[in-house]
Amino acid sequence: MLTAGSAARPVVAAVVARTARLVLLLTAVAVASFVLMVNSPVDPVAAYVGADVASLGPAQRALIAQRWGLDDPAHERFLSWFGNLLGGDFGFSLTFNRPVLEVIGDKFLASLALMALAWLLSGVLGFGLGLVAGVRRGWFADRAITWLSYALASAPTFWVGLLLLYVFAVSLNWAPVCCAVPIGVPADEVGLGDRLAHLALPAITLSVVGIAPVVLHTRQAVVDALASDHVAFARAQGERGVGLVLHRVVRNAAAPALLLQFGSLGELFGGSVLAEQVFSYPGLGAATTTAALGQDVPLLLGIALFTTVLVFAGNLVGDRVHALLDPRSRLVDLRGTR
Amino acid sequence: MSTAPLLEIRSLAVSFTQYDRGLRRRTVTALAGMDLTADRGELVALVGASGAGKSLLAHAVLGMLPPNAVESGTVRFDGVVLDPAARRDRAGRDLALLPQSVTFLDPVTPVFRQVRRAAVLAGRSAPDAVAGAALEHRGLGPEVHRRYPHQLSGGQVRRVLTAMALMGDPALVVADEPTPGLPAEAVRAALADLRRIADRHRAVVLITHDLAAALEVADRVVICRHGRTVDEARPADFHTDELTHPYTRALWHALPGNGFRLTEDA
Amino acid sequence: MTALVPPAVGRIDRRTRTLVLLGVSAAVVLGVLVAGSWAQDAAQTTSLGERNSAPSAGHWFGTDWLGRDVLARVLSGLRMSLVVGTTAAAISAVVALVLACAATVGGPKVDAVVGWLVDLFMALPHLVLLLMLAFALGGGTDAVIVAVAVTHWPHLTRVLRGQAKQVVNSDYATVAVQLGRSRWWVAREHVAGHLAGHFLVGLILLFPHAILHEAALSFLGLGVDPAEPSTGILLAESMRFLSAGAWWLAVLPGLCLLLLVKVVDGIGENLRSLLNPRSHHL
Amino acid sequence: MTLRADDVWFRYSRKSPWVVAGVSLSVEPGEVVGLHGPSGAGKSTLGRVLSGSLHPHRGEVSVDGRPPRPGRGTANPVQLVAQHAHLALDPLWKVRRSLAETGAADSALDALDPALAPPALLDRFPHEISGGEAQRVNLGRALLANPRFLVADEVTASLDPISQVELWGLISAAVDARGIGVLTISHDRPLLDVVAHRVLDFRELVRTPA
Amino acid sequence: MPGSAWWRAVAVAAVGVAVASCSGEGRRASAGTPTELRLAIGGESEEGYDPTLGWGRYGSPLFQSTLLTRDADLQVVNDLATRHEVSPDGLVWTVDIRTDAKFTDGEPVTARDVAYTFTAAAKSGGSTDVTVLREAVAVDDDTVELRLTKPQSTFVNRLVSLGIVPEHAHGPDYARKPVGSGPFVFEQWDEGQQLIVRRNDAYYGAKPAFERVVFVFTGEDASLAAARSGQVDVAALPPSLATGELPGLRLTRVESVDNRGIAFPFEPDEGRRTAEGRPIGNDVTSDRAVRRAVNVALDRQALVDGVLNGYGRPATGPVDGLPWNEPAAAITDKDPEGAKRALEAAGWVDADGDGVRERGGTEAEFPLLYPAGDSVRQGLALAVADMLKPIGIAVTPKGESWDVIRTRMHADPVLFGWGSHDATEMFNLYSSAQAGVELWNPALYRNAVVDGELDAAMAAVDPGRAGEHWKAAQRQFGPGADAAWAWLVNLDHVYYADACLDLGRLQVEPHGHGWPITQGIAGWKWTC
Repeated sequence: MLTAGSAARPVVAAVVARTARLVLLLTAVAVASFVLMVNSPVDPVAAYVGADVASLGPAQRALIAQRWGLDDPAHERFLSWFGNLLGGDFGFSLTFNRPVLEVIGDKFLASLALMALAWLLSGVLGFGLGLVAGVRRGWFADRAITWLSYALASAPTFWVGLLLLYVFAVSLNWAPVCCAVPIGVPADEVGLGDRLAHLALPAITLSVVGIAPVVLHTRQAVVDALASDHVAFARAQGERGVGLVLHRVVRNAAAPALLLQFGSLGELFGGSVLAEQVFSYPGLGAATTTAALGQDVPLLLGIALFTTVLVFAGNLVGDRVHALLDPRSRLVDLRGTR
Repeated sequence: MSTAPLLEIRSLAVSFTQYDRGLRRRTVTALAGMDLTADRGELVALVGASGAGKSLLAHAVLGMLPPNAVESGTVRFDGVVLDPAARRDRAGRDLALLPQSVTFLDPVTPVFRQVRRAAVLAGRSAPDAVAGAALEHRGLGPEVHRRYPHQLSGGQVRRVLTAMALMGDPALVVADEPTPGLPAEAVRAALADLRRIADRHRAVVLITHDLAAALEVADRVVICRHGRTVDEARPADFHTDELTHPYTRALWHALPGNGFRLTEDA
Repeated sequence: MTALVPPAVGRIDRRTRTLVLLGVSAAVVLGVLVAGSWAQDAAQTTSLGERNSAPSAGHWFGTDWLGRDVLARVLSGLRMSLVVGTTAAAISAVVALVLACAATVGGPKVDAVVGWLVDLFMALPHLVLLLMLAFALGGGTDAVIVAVAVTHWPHLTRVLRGQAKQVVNSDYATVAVQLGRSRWWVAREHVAGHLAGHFLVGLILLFPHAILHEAALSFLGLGVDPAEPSTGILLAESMRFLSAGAWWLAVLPGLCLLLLVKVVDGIGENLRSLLNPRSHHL
Repeated sequence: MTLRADDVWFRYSRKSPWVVAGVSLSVEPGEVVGLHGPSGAGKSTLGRVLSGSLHPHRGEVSVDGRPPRPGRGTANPVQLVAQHAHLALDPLWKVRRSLAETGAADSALDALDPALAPPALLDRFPHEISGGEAQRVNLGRALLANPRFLVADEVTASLDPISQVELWGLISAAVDARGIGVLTISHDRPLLDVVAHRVLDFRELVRTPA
Repeated sequence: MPGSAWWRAVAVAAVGVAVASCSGEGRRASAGTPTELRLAIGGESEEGYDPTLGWGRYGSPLFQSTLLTRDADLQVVNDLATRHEVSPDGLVWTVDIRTDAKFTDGEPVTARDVAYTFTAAAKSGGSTDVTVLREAVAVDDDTVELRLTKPQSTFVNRLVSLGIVPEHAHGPDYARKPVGSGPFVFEQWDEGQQLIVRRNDAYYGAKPAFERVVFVFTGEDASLAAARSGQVDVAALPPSLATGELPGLRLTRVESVDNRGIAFPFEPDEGRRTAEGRPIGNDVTSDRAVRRAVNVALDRQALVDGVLNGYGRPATGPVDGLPWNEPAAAITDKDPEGAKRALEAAGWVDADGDGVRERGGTEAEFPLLYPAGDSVRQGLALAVADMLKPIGIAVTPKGESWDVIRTRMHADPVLFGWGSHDATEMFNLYSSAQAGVELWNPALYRNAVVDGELDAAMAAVDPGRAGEHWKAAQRQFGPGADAAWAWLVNLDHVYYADACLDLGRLQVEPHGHGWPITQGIAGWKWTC
């Protein structure tokens, strides 16, 4: 039997253990990514120069390499980069010509709105549909929802985005074709409606893609819950219909659904890379592509670390929320047992 | 007042379809022909080997079989034939299931809310007071109200389940395998509880595989084998060796206390 | 599925249906492979007189801006996607199998290392890791195969490791040891049999993921060689022609990719339901 | 030739409490010893320690002065049969293959006592046979390994009374014919009183943890 | 972006699409002459707007002004400078600047700022190459001396393209808050989306007709969609998308030297390799007869019509349309029969009847490499292969990454694209001094006469003399003589522009579609 007092110490220990794990993880990610980046056969200077290759001579290229510190041996570059990292300095983005942390901060703010909206949409819709499918298991609604989920799971994110773009922006002209703000409007005149209008299609794209796993897992959780002993007992007491779902199923199904939803931040971010590319939405996802295509090693490393923390934090929050909803799981590291 | 027994089950059969590895379909006949009656004030034990589908009988009586199950036979309640839907309607009020395992409580809802919900379903007014009283009556004070099922001891769980099952003052209580894994004293206590329920003018059907324990509390014992009722006897018949059916006799003599032997006709 | 709907509705036996579906799906995949290689030349043939034409009897999927037949390009693109997906999934699955076996047989230390590796790879968003790997390997088809393979083993490893551990800790494995059988014998005779099904299903279910990720990478411009386009490249190209009204360049290849992924996914799910009927979603 | 446990201590990890604490007992050949105790008391753990699949932290278990261990290709002289019969059979293997795991030749299998494994049973999968049949196969497999001792842990707890009698008949026959010693673990005192020569109470064997 | 706004945004997400339907309205509906110009011509400079890092190297730097500029005929005229003069040894460029120019922060533009700008650009590792500069010295307030390490007549292009930055305001965040003396003032930059600039009312030159100009950084497709719906006034688009007229929009074609051509490896294959281990030489293309035959056989107009959708011109050399182009170097093409005769004469015959000629055991076949992601080059390569097949030369087009192309370019023909207002490029492509440097002279072309002319052109102090040498070189390496390259086409840069917008006379644009059109932006105006 657990009481609050006895639980406190393990919680502290768990937090310490988690933090240690995160630090270890980040170190590993940093080292591994750096090794990968440095060994890339692609010449970053050539990528930076791009089409200007006609007008730049070897002397200028040497200057560029020098400015980026590409002359130093790899291990020195890593040590200085890693040292700066410990001091909170993520380095300097080459393509954006500003500190990595600033780039990430700026771009992430834009992505945050997109991801949060999509996350909520897919969570709420997915849970609702999964609930319906699970309760109506085997009936038409279930089959339709399940089929749709499988179809969505098989559809490439960017293609869904392309279709939406074609239908709603190009053909119907209902939504803007690009960007996060209307064209030519100074920042202080951009209204909430404008932002939402520009957010709508990318967010829908992103949520459409994330919805399938939520639906299917919720459905399974509902089916499991409905087959469980406690629902049998509730039925034996005359509980049925909406009451059964509300009182005996929702909470049981919500815990795994939330855990999944919080654990899906990584996928969500991956999706945002593609959605932002399709809709020219200037967020962190688009910056990731730019960094990868432009050989911007410091930015790419920064994004890798940042998203690792993001995913880690998502899982952590998910575990906490799960524990709130499902008292049995408290103090148990779910990730290890799943 | 009809003279028919409160519960009368005739030739109840249940089968359903299952798939094996490789998706080979097989139709599993879980119950092949069960006959059972129980009247108010009576505790009837249904005894058979484990895995013989006895639990399905409980679910069938309450109309809660899974959708892929096919049911045949008749179930009469107070002399009226009830189809599964009608039985479902009466579940919780006239018919109650009394399980004994912690898994029958919702793991993510505090105990009091579950009991209170049972009171609401039973149509009781002032469900808060009723629920509190029902727990109090079984020796469970406010300190357990906010606990989750996994924080209760086995005995507490049993009392909570009983409080919920009896909330609607049912005429019939079906107790499903209440004793496996319990130490002897606990088995005795659980069965004594059931006896008391029967003594309060309710019909109790006790589903168990423990013949010896059942004999101590039951008014009648129904023996089933391979999903079919084969015999019905009174506890006294066992002790005086007046058993007529060979399987019942074999079962009795196979018990360690009664010779631990195989009768030739088993 | 049958078990859950009222049995009064007459229908074909689920096993027969599953087997038929499996056969049809396999035939479709095979067909795409064959048709894809057959269409490779046609996919490259320019016909400057028939540029940007909408779907017609002559060109079912229309033509692109160089007058190339889109159907031929889609087929050869799908073949490319399949080849990349298959190779990546196979590498990934083998890595998963090796790691899972090492974790099971190699003792707690190896097990901890494998577990940590799995965590490490799962902590990074898939696409970021993919981008970094594709970048680090310098792009191109081989790089995509490696990148997709490297990012897809952790999940299957986890499944296989769990399964292998379950077998190793099972009563019958304990009995085998008590009967004088070595750990390797148990692994070979007991564990292998139980893993085979999961491995096969896991391998096939990796395909769709691999195909989708390949397409995503190619779409972003870090993927396979645009000269030998996979479906992702076709879709990326099509993006430039959306406003010009050339919907067939985007809609039809995407639809075909979706169908292919769905078919391969169906093979995996059907196989899984054959091996373990209860885990099936429907 | 005695199965002995001398002051055996066992726990699952450093942090968990002792499950088996200072237990000493012995089983002679041809003897059936009952071990009685409530569920969850650690009887099964003791059974696994005695059969050598768990190693005691302190004290020792011995047969003929040596700890019972399976050798390279030779079976453990102490074999264990546990409660859940189906769990001890690989679900993908036919019964014949499970029995052959002992190293017994096909001819030996066909010559096996039909009461243990009727020929018709040999070519079935575990899920195609009943619990009683599965437990008889388990017993047959243990006997094929020619053990000196048998640990029978709640072997009939999941069986109906008739199957229980049948299985114990087979065990007694083996005890009589081969002179093997049996330690039988159960929570069912009446059963132990019938099948065992002497009955030990687990609670009395365990010392209060130091 | 305040955080709370976002949460409110989330809360009313449902109305998003509805609102969206209103915001997509075109703006031409509103009456009156717009005071704002919106351009979707790409070209966002992700690293900001610092000329010393390369900003403004194509077209106008907007915020900054340059010493010199090129008019519509590409003739060099003064801008910030009032006079410039080159010392007889070509090593010192003396520039006088006007005294009435002010930076937008009110400070005057002085010779010190000019000297500072050139010095900073020479040292910065950016995309502008001023490494030839030894030092820049402000002689007095309005005179600056640029001292070079070697004579370079093309240094004038630095004076044309390098925007002058204020020494006092050129800090680390300059690129994001540029201050200059150009026609426009920086207002707002939504990275990845748009750049908004305002007219500089204190500008010393002719003031633009628009109060504000918005540059939208969308993809080609989105640009077209925006133009269609009237959200932008000018949109750059690839020829493949220029499918016809759109209501209210004029399809504007701008000629360019954005050319595409094939570099033929000049050396025979003798198994040699460069220091980096790259293979050298090709036994087919090292034969001048083959190179000439290819040049003669190609139907360049067909390439323009087919691959470029008609938006382009056949290329006669690397500098079509520029002042130093030599028209006399051109030849008549689309002559497969002539090509066949030339090949026969050189001993290339198809003896085995497989459709491919051979000579001395060498088949007349070669791969043609192009960067795999470039669809225009892919189209050209495929079409070239189709055209050369009838004359018995087998070409296999192969898309590769630049990394692969770099290692193969001395041994396999590569389809390159060049085109610059800076004649240095021609020097780089043909001088043996630049053989194998960067991507320059990838074919390792070597001709002493050409080298002599090119060196003379670079060293010339007088622009007219330089032009004569540039032309002489072209006659030597052109298709009628060495045929070192086979130039295929010059792309037209295609824009949709509002029918009411007068873009004035446009320059022949260099390589790089989009931004160069801004060269004359200060002179654009509405006509209706």
